[in-house]
Amino acid sequence: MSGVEMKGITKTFGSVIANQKVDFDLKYGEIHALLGENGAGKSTLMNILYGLYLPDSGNIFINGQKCDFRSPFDAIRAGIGMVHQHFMLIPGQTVWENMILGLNNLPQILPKQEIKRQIMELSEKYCLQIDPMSFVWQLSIGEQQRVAILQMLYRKAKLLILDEPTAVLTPQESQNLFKMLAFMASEGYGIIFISHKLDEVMRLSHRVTILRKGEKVGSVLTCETTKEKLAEMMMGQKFVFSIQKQPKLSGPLVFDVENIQVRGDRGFQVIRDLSLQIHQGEVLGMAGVAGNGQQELCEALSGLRRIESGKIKINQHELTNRPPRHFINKGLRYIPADRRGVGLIPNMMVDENAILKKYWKNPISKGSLINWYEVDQYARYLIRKFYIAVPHSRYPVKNLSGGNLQKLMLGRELSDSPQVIIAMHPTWGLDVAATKFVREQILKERDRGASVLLISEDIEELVALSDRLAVICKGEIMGIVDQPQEITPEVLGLMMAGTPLKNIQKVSA
Amino acid sequence: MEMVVSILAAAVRSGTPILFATLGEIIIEKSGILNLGLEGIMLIGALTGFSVSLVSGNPWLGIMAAFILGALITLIHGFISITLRGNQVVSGLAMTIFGTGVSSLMGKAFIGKTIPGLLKTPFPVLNRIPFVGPIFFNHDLLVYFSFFLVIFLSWFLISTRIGLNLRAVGDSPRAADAMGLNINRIRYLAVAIGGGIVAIGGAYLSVAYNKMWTESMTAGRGWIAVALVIFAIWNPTRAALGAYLFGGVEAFQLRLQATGTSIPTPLLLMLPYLLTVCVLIFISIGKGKGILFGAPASLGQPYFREESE
Amino acid sequence: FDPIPAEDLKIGFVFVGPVGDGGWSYMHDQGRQAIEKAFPGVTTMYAESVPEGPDCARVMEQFVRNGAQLVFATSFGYMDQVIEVAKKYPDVIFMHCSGYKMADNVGLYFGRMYQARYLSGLVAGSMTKSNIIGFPAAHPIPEVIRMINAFTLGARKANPDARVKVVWLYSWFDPGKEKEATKALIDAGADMIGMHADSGSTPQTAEESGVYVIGYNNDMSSYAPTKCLTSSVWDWSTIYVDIIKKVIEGNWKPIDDWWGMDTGIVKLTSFSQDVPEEVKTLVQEEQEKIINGTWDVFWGPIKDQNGNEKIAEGQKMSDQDILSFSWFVEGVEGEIPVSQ
Amino acid sequence: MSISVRVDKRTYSSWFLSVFLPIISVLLALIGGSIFLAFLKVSPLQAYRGMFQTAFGDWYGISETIVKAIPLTLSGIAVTLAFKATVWNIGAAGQIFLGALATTAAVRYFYVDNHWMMFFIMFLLAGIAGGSWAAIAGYLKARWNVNETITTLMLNYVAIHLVDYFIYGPWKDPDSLGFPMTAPFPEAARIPLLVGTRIHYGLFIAIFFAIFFWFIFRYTRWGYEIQVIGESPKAAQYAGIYYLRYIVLIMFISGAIAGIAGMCEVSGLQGRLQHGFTAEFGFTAIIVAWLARLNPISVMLVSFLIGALQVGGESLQIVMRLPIASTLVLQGLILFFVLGGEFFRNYRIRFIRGDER
Ligand SMILES: Nc1ncnc2c1ncn2[C@@H]1O[C@H](COP(=O)(O)OP(=O)(O)OP(=O)(O)O)[C@@H](O)[C@H]1O
Ligand SMILES: Nc1ncnc2c1ncn2[C@@H]1O[C@H](COP(=O)(O)OP(=O)(O)OP(=O)(O)O)[C@@H](O)[C@H]1O
Ligand SMILES: [Mg+2]
Ligand SMILES: [Mg+2]
Repeated sequence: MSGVEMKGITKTFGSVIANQKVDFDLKYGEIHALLGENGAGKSTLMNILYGLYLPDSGNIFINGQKCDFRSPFDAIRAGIGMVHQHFMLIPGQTVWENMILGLNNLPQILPKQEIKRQIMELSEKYCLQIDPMSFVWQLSIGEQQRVAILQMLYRKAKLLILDEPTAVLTPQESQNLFKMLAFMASEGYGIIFISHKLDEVMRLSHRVTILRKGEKVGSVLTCETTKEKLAEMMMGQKFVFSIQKQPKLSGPLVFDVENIQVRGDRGFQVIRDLSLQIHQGEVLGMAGVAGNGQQELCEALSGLRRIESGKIKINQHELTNRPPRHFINKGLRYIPADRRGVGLIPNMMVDENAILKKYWKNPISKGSLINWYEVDQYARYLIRKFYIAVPHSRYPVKNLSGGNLQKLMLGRELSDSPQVIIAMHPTWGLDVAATKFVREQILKERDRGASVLLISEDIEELVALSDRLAVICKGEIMGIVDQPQEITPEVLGLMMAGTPLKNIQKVSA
Repeated sequence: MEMVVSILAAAVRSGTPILFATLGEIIIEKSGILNLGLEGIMLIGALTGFSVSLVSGNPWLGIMAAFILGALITLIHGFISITLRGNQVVSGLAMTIFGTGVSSLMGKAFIGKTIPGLLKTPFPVLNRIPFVGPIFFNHDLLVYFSFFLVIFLSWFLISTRIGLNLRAVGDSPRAADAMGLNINRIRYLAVAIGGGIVAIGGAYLSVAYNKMWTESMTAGRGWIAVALVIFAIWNPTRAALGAYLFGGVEAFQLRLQATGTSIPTPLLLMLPYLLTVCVLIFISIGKGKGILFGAPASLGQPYFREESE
Repeated sequence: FDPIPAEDLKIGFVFVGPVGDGGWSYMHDQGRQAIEKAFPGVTTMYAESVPEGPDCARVMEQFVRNGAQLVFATSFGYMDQVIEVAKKYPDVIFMHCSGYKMADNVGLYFGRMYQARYLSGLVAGSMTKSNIIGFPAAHPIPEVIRMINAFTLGARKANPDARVKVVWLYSWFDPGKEKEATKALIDAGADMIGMHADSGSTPQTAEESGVYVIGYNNDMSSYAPTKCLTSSVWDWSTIYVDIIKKVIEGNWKPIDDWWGMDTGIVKLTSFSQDVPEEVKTLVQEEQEKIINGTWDVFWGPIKDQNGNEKIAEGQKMSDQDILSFSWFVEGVEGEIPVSQ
Repeated sequence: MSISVRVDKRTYSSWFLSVFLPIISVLLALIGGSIFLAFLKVSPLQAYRGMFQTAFGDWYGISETIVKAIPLTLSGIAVTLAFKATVWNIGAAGQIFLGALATTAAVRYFYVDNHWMMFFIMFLLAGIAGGSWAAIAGYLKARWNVNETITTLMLNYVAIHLVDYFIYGPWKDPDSLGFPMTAPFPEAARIPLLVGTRIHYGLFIAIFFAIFFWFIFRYTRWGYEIQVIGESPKAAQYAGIYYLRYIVLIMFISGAIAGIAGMCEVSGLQGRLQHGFTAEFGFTAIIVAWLARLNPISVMLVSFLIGALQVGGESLQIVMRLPIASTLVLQGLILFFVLGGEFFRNYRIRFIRGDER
């Protein structure tokens, strides 16, 4: 029996058609992957199923019963649970409070101990470690993702929607999640799974439905298809996954970081005595479990956070504790992980966001006056060069899809020949094409002569792009590998867990 | 010593109307609705409390009526903020103007009248504790009710399901909505109950504190309460401290004058305001960036489900 | 000025507070109503809560533009604007209460409230046991200072040991603050309370605290039924009726009308039963002296706060000096800010 | 077949709506108000006609409306500037007082018998005083993250008492017979008036500032930076904007404009500092700024309308013999309706027949 049946779903936002007569169904015991490029309408379709958006037309049947969801409350009652792409967690509240939000069957006076016990049990059962007492704002994005998943499980929904749950999980965590999902499917749960990682989709799902520009392209059984075919269905054309990397041309030292110490927001030392040297035309990858000081490191290296001791130099210019503007003027560009909060200003327009790093420079600004004609020209140039899909340059950035947000930010940061690029998780949430595009752009800058610090949790990405690979743990570099392609997962794992490379080599030697 | 007790007792007494208003506003703001109309709501509460007490002869009926009317009038602000998603700052200011006008207009008939009002009722047993007794337990019942409310709200916001929901709605309506909470219902409820409590603050002025009605008798206390909500970081216990601090400094200032001082009075009159700011600076230095932690993250922002952030 | 028939006469009143303040503006509004009663046909208009600033000029002008031939400006702070507007409309009569600037079409009127204050001070002085009389007062302006002085002179006449403690509120109108000020004074030993502010909060607090109180503005015994000994009150109707009569008859002249107790513009309300006979007699005697004109409150000798003789025996303070009081008489404990 | 109501966010708000909705809202408000007026037993039509005529009926009415609009415009621009940067300056009232105080100090201590010089000195001192007063809150916010809503609000009261201190004490005019007011300003310290009215040259300051800040916001780097700061402090720092310094500066300028409003009031209208030298503009300025959607040019227009409402409202008392409170009720109602009308500007209501779904 079909758990979920969606028939002829259409949804428009103003002039944007997000879903066009989409049919979709999910059976109990099935893992059904939903695929599509950024902005194809996957999240919209799922939000409709979850009662967050009301469809313009179309019907939803749960267990054969026609449902008329007015709000998530109705959907939850019908047994649907959802992990949202942009998690719906409350930063100012604790994990356990987030967990029980909206549960109606709890007594008015909350039995805290009982709830905490249940959460601990659940977290052990599914191998998703979490401290129920900590506040959500204290958690790394990966930890938040775990909370979001546990939150859904705690609700005992039978029909689960996971919108890009693995985007920010470590490979190990993803493995655990897959095991758990496979198990749950065998227990009779119905699971909808959205991901841009086709390998995951191929491994995990039973069936795949593909959307393109809001329309359903088709549904196929996973066992009857291949990664390449899926990509072709998504994009409507053949897609080559591999990227070409030129051999490294070693240049002079550009970015020199010596023995820096940095304190985090909570007052603890998060970077201890860390040094980095990046040469011209080199990508230094940095692996590590999220929350080991990467965020603070990026901020310190871009001048946004004070360093307590140590030195930062670009081309011999000392920049230690200078204001961020000096870093920018010396050619440093920073691609933060938090696109909506830091890198872009959602309420402002595309063109206004495009000039964020150069509005004070000729010809954008003449004296103190901004030349809006130039701004428009420049924004159009970025839109063209980086294939940003927007109706026009005076379009609010908050309406862009994740992929386009990232392209806009990337375009802005890479377009004026930066000396140093610090990129944190640059491909989070991007579809395969966009991911490839972003990686190519980074390599292109490297080949032009930029020094790149690439911080990521995606090992595949690190290996593909880095010339050297560093591993960070608890604010210290565990070691730098000169041949990233040759590093074994075991060594990487040990380093990420806090064993210095020296010690590993000693043992193996 | 006697002086200290008398100042502190005055602090509690004159801090109570501000405390009620602050507590009411905390409830409203916790749900994410910013309400700057306290002055107007308090005045309506004061008039309702007084007039109903006068007509019925029962002060408690007056206070009940103030609560109900305060709730109803605040729902206007609620409707504009929640359903119509209008600008909450302007709506609050309009509420102040409207409340001042309506209370003055309707109150003409009650000028110059007086009522027995709420009488001082020493709290049995507790009032005999030295020092603490005369300060806290030698007032009228509404003061004791405010103590209860402080303790109850502190507990309620943290430990109950509705309290949790309320905070969630104010912090992130989007998340709360996705978890199946009915945002609008919770917000309307918070606005009504909070508004009612604010109005009790006004009624305290006209039924217990001064047993009379005069136009604009709140004399700016609503604005003090607006500031105290932030001062208290939306925490009921700290709201009590703030309100008593404010009342206490004023009582101190007046006693300083009464015992004779050559400090010019206008400078003395600045004291409560300056001290509030100083204490706030002091706390802020201590807490660093975490100071507004506890603030409802989406305060003042209208929520529309289908709009991305 | 030509006579104006009553049925054509339009009068504007500018009030500084709400007419519902139960105090100053309320009493003036009673006077306005008395005019309507006494001269059927006369139209009166009023504007309340008009701040003592630029807005009041417009309000007065609005009255004139709406046909008023006579405008009463009932607060001191309107003074500059009265002169300004009067210059613009020379045919309109302006009457300014408690000011000191006159013009061809601007007259002044006021009442000698200090006389009643003095009498009420007699009562206070006679009946205080602690010899400390508390006095919450609105603003340190000559009018209030004059009242405190007259009150103190009365109190010390009856009881040379009596002292009057002043607490400034810097507000005409904040019942809460008045209450706390009264409490503070009682804490400081006062067993008798005078007052100069507009709400009934002070007498009410005195009643609650079991302390005697002397009211002001209007009869405060409704707020303190057992503890209000008497109140010194305004009755503006006589002077308003008189002025209107002059205007109607065409006899109006720009004079400075400062009416005394003999005209009934100020008076004491009937005494509470707690006031002993001999005190009533004392008040009676002093009142007769004042009404007969054989003596007045600010006739020497008067010493200032420091005991220096300001007004010698046999000397009388001029009206000008009385109007601009800026020092306290002996027996007052309080500070007046000084200009430099 | 059922019909359900659906609310959608408008993606584009049309020019037509932003002009006509407020008008329709005000009309609806007037209809709502007329019920209230009828309840008070006066003829609504007559009342509205009275209000209209008082505010707009002749040159005098218009001039008085402008007199009201000048300080409103200035303080409205002051808070607009701060609000654009998401700094909640609700202390325009206090800054106005400080400006007036400084103006008086200028007259007292730096008097020169020359109109232009004197104007310049007063302008400078009033701006610095109002600006510094606001900058205190700005500095505290930048340095220790002290909430500026409280500090500006509290400093309002401090400012009022500070003015009291001077006019009751040291600066009291010895010739005022002890009344709390400073000596009248000499002629050179008065802002000239347009002949036959009370409109002073502050009008030109207000118009200049409105256009100036409109230009700043729209065409300069600073306008862009202020917008970035207002939308996202984090992004501002990321872009290398000196966020903390900017907050102090913005508060300073905001306060300075309010201070200049204070100067205009005391030197243009009153001619001396006295208790009640100005009406309460602090909160009205906030209303003006929001209704104008933080656009300085609109601030000017909205100020004019609010000024008209206040001037016209006086006629309710004078002509219709209603208590002043009725004006307040009417103002409140109008604001409620205008806010309600905004809904239809931002959202679209669709009626959907059940079978479409
Ligand atoms: N709340 C909204 N308001 C307006 N338009 C929206 C909204 N949500 C989605 N859209 C539009 O709908 C389209 C589909 O968006 P959707 O989020 O469903 O894409 P997606 O397939 O989830 O993309 P991604 O892979 O990036 O997550 C987008 O192009 C966007 O313009
Ligand atoms: N408020 C909005 N108005 C118009 N379109 C929107 C709005 N919000 C989102 N969209 C559209 O929705 C689509 C995806 O939105 P969404 O927020 O789900 O991004 P996403 O691509 O899923 O995010 P990410 O890839 O960063 O995880 C985009 O194509 C965007 O155009
Ligand atoms: Mg999506
Ligand atoms: Mg995405």
